[in-house]
Amino acid sequence: MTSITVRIQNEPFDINAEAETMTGDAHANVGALVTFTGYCRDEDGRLSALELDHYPGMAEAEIARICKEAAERWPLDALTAIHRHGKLQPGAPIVLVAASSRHRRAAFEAAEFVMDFLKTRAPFWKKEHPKDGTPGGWVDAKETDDAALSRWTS
Amino acid sequence: MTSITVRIQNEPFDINAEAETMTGDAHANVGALVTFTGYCRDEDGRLSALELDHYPGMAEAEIARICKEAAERWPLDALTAIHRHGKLQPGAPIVLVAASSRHRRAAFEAAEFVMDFLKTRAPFWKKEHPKDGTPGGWVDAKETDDAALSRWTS
Amino acid sequence: MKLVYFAWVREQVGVAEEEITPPATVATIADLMEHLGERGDNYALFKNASQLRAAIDQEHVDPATPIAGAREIAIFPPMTGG
Amino acid sequence: MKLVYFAWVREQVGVAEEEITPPATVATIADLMEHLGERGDNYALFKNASQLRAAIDQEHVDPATPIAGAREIAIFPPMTGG
Repeated sequence: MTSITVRIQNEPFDINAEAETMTGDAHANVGALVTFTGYCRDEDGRLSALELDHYPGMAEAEIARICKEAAERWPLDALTAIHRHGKLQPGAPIVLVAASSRHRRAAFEAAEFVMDFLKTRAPFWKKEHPKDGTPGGWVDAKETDDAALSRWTS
Repeated sequence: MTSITVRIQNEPFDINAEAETMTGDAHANVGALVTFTGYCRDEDGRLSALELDHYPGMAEAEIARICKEAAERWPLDALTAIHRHGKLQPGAPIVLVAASSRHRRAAFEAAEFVMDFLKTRAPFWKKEHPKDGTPGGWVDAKETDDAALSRWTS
Repeated sequence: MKLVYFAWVREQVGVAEEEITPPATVATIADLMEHLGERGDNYALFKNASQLRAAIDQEHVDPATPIAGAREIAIFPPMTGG
Repeated sequence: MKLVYFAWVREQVGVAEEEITPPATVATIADLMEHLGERGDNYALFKNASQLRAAIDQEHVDPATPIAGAREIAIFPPMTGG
């Protein structure tokens, strides 16, 4: 039974702290931990901040559904997903996915699967705030993100 | 130009500390960080310790060669690999690979590539120390580790 | 039923949520989008429904999904989190 | 030239490293393994060379690689790190 943790928060997260709850003495059957952290890019110096709008309630529920699906596809010990919302500075961490398993392949694949689905199904929307004071705008969804899903269904 | 860091050490490592040198303000073009940590399993409670023999000099050189190959295949900002040696307890971290990039796919693939090659090409050998005091023995190489390499060459 | 909007859908409509009672002929999400598109300038975006996504009671649904029994319907652009 | 051994190769031979001067007929890694296999009980493992791996001057090599000019040759089992 995979232990699933999902949190939606404005505060930063701590990779070590999450790793510690998933590994160590009490998890001595765990041989592999894969973490993915997504960061706010400055888009070649253009941005002063990125604002993340989200749908409270559904954000947690949808990410939990994605994690549950991953836990059914791979033999995981634990799976954690944390997504921040609000206004974030360039260089700030936005999202963390951590997967632990007996073997490395399952941990790698599950973490990438969660990220691929989270990108197109978790109800978050990014708005850019340019450095030059212009209004900026909402980020368009990427076709490459839709394409990334095809590898999990074919 | 990818910044490559390789360390062979007996001491534990710190995922946050490595992540911090690869991300943040000074790396605002980085959108993705993938870390892999390999842990010492207790093999269903059977082991009291795992001992890692290694070939000093070649261990660093070979892992650096693998990292350089990964940096040629994927557009990475930085790539770090740390491998411990000596006697380790169940639950202890053994190896860390961290890859940062503009986009997530490159970071995921590079980290998994380094681990797959490190498993079969880095000069380390594991010896098991059982809890029951019997002599234990050297771990056999796994065919699944050889098989894992085929996806990077086909 | 309660409608909730996010991102530029919320900005263009001008409210984050509102209560509506659509006519009985509005049976699906696609019907609802068309109905909203007729409500005036702030709702013009609903005429281009292919650019929009919807959720009923916090689960993704497609345009053909019936809205009967829905407590909360969310309408928003394609997602860009992660 | 200097030979270095690791893991159970080191344990069976009984030393971590040694200096040898092989005869001129020993041209390749495969020749070297065969030569070592004739040195007595502790070296019996070299008769089953397919279970062994080798490196010259800290780089992996295959059995057909010439050993001329090598400063340090390492012989060890398949690796099990990571």
